[in-house]
Parts: sequence; structure tokens; C-alpha cells
Amino acid sequence: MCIKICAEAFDPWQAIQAHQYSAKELAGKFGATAVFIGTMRDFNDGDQVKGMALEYYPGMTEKQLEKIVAEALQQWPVIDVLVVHRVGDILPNEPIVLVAVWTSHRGDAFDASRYIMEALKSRAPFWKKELLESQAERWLVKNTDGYY
Amino acid sequence: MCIKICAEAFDPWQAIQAHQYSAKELAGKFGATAVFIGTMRDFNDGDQVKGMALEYYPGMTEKQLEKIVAEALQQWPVIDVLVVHRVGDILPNEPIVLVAVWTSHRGDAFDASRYIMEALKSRAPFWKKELLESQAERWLVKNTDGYY
Amino acid sequence: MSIKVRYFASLKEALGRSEEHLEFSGLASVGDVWDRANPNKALPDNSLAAVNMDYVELNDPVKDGDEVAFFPPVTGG
Amino acid sequence: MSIKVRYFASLKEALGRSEEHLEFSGLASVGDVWDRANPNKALPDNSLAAVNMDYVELNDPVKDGDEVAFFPPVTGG
Repeated sequence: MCIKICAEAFDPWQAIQAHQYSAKELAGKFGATAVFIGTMRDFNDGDQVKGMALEYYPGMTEKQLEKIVAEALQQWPVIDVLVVHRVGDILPNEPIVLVAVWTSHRGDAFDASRYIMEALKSRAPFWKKELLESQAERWLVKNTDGYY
Repeated sequence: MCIKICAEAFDPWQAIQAHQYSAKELAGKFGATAVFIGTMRDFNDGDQVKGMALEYYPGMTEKQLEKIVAEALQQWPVIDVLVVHRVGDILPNEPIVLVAVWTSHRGDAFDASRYIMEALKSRAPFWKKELLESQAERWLVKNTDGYY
Repeated sequence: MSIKVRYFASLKEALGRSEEHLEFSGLASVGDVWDRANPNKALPDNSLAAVNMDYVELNDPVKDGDEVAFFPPVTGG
Repeated sequence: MSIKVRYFASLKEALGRSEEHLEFSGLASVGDVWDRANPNKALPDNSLAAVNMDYVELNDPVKDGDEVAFFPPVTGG
């Protein structure tokens, strides 16, 4: 299990590959991996967006993410989990969040990864402020739901 | 959109990275990526498994995969899809299937990737034969369901 | 009419052949194709059938030049 | 008792401060902490509150040494 808060841009595919290959005990044991990546877009609510500042609550953010992952482990037979979330200044096309779940069977991987993402969206203390092309700044006020 | 049948081992994370970075028009446009990877395990049904031979129906397999992806595109606003499936001789810990879906919003990515995987499991003409530690060979007779 | 018949996976191994050509006259269904190619041998339960690489039912028709395939439930992914 | 109060994101900007210490005596709820720290100012609708980094309701109690936080709905992921 690995939860990372990350102030620099990261390549999500390299992050998963590195995690998977470093966990030698995983080899041969997992049959399913489900991954979700959230990436910054260059438009939102009809406006061009130049960048984003992502604030968090050091300590509480990690605590809540650990709680969410523990809930997933209680509900599904999960072999391993990797969660990475950016903070700080973010540019369009950079990944914001990565959730990867390794299980024996696919239903569990799909369910657990989606559970973690939805819980993260509603409970992990992160806040996004967009910087628009017009130089105006605006706080996002609410996450859209994932119609789960 | 890209559908590949692949007779050699592939690194799923590199395959996704290469696809995403080569599709320059994707940059800044997608907000969500959902990925599923199925990987060969070294045990099944209580037996140690040394390897697997994956047979397919050239022509029909591609046709059915294209149909499945087209169904997903009709049901969800999907920006891009990558499907890769191994055939031939496979060793434990090698990836068998990769489904990646790029969308604007996360609910669509989760739903479309799971739809494609479940449809692939039930309709794409692939057949697995396991080679056991005992040297016995056995055909898998049925895919487990993904309790979707 | 001329029909190409193909078998895959465990069904191919059980029959000992992967492909054959049938020549016969008159209308026929997918199930008829199996019966002519494999007289006195029942198609195993749960087998799937395709005509020209699309799934079909056993009572669907075949026509001259079709490729008909029989195979066990699929186990990919 | 001594309470550390923290604010985040748009609420922090609206109040113009991120952190403060309150000293007072007697039992109090999370809502009381807000009222003492921000007299005559209502906590914005939909705001969330945490004590010692766990989510709480406004009528939950606080005790000496607690860290109490107020912030808007979260928008991560």
C-alpha cells in the first residue's frame, strides 16, 4: 500500500510501473489491475484555464486517504493499492490523481478503484483554484458526482 | 481508437504512455483515464500454472473487438480507446489484456472501460489453455463473471 | 453450395481438424452444416457458432460461400 | 482551554487568516469555536469541520488542545 502527496508533476504510467516492479511479492499473484487517472484539462465551465493551484491540509489529507484505502481493503480482497495526488501549481495536461488497485479478480479491482476515487473526491481535503486566461482566479465550489 | 492483437509480451504502462503521447490532439482535452489490465497468475483452480496458450480466431476477434468498442462509443462520450490483447504462449506475470479509455469526466471512463472488459470476456473469440506444473494441459471452460 | 467450416480450441482438438470445405445443394441452417460435417455427433452444449465472423443461432440460414465456425465458450481477457 | 483553529481555501481567503489560537474556559462545541473566533459572522453553508483531522458535526464537543478546522467542500481528484 502506498499513498503519496506529490508537489511535482509525475508520469502516472511510470509511477505505476515503478510501484509494481518494486513490489516483487506481487509477481504472479495478481490477475487484475484497475487504474484511474484524473488529468487537468485546459477548459472548464466554458472558460480556458491556464493553470490550477491545489491546496491541501497536511496531515488530515493523508489521514483521510489512509482511512479510505482501509475501507476498500475491508470491503474487497485487495492485494495492493497505490494512490498519488498532486498539490501545488498544476498545468493543463498534468495528472492530478492516480488510483491503482491490484486484485486476484477483475470485479474487485473495478469496484475498489471506483470506491477509492469517489471517496477521495468527496472526503479528501484538497481544494482547487483555477487561473483563467483572463487572469481571473476562481475556487471550484463542488466536485461533480461520478454517478456511481 | 486502437485495437491490437499482440503475439509478444508487452509492457502495459509503456503501451498506454506511448499511445497517449502519440495522440497529440488528446493533450489538455481529457480529464479522466480508466485502465484495466488482466495479468496471468501462477495458480488457478488450486493448481500451479507454468504457462498458457491463447488461441484466437483471426479476423473474427478483431471484428468483435471493433464492435464492442463501437458500442461503448455509442453509449458514452469517449475521447479515445486503446485495447491490446495477447495471443500465443504466455508466462505467469505477463499481461494478457489492456483496456484504456480516455474521457472528459470520470463516470464515463469507469463505465466504458468496464463495459468493454465485460463484453470482451463474454464475446471476443479467445481461448486459454493452461499448462500445469504436472505437465497436464487443460482448456479453461468458462470465464468467471465480473459481477457487473 | 460451398461452405467453409472452421473449429477452434477444445472443439478443434476433440474433432482432430480445424477447417474443412462442404459442398451440398439446397437451403440449410447453421445446425445443418454441423450435422453434415459431423454425422452422428452432437454439437457440445454451450458451443457457439458464427457465420462470416458474426455470432449466429443454430437455426440461422447459411448461403453459398459462407464461412461457418463452431467453438466453445470464449475465455479471453 | 486552548484551541488551535485553522481555515483553508476560499474560507481562509475570505477571512484573511489561516490559523489562530483561542483561549477560553468552559465546555464548548465545534460551532461555539467558530462563533468565538468569528463573532457575528455566519459559517458559510456547506462548510465542513474537522477536529484533530477527523470530520465532525458542528454540535460535536471540543476539548483542551484540540485542532479545529473549517473549510469549504473539497474539490480534489
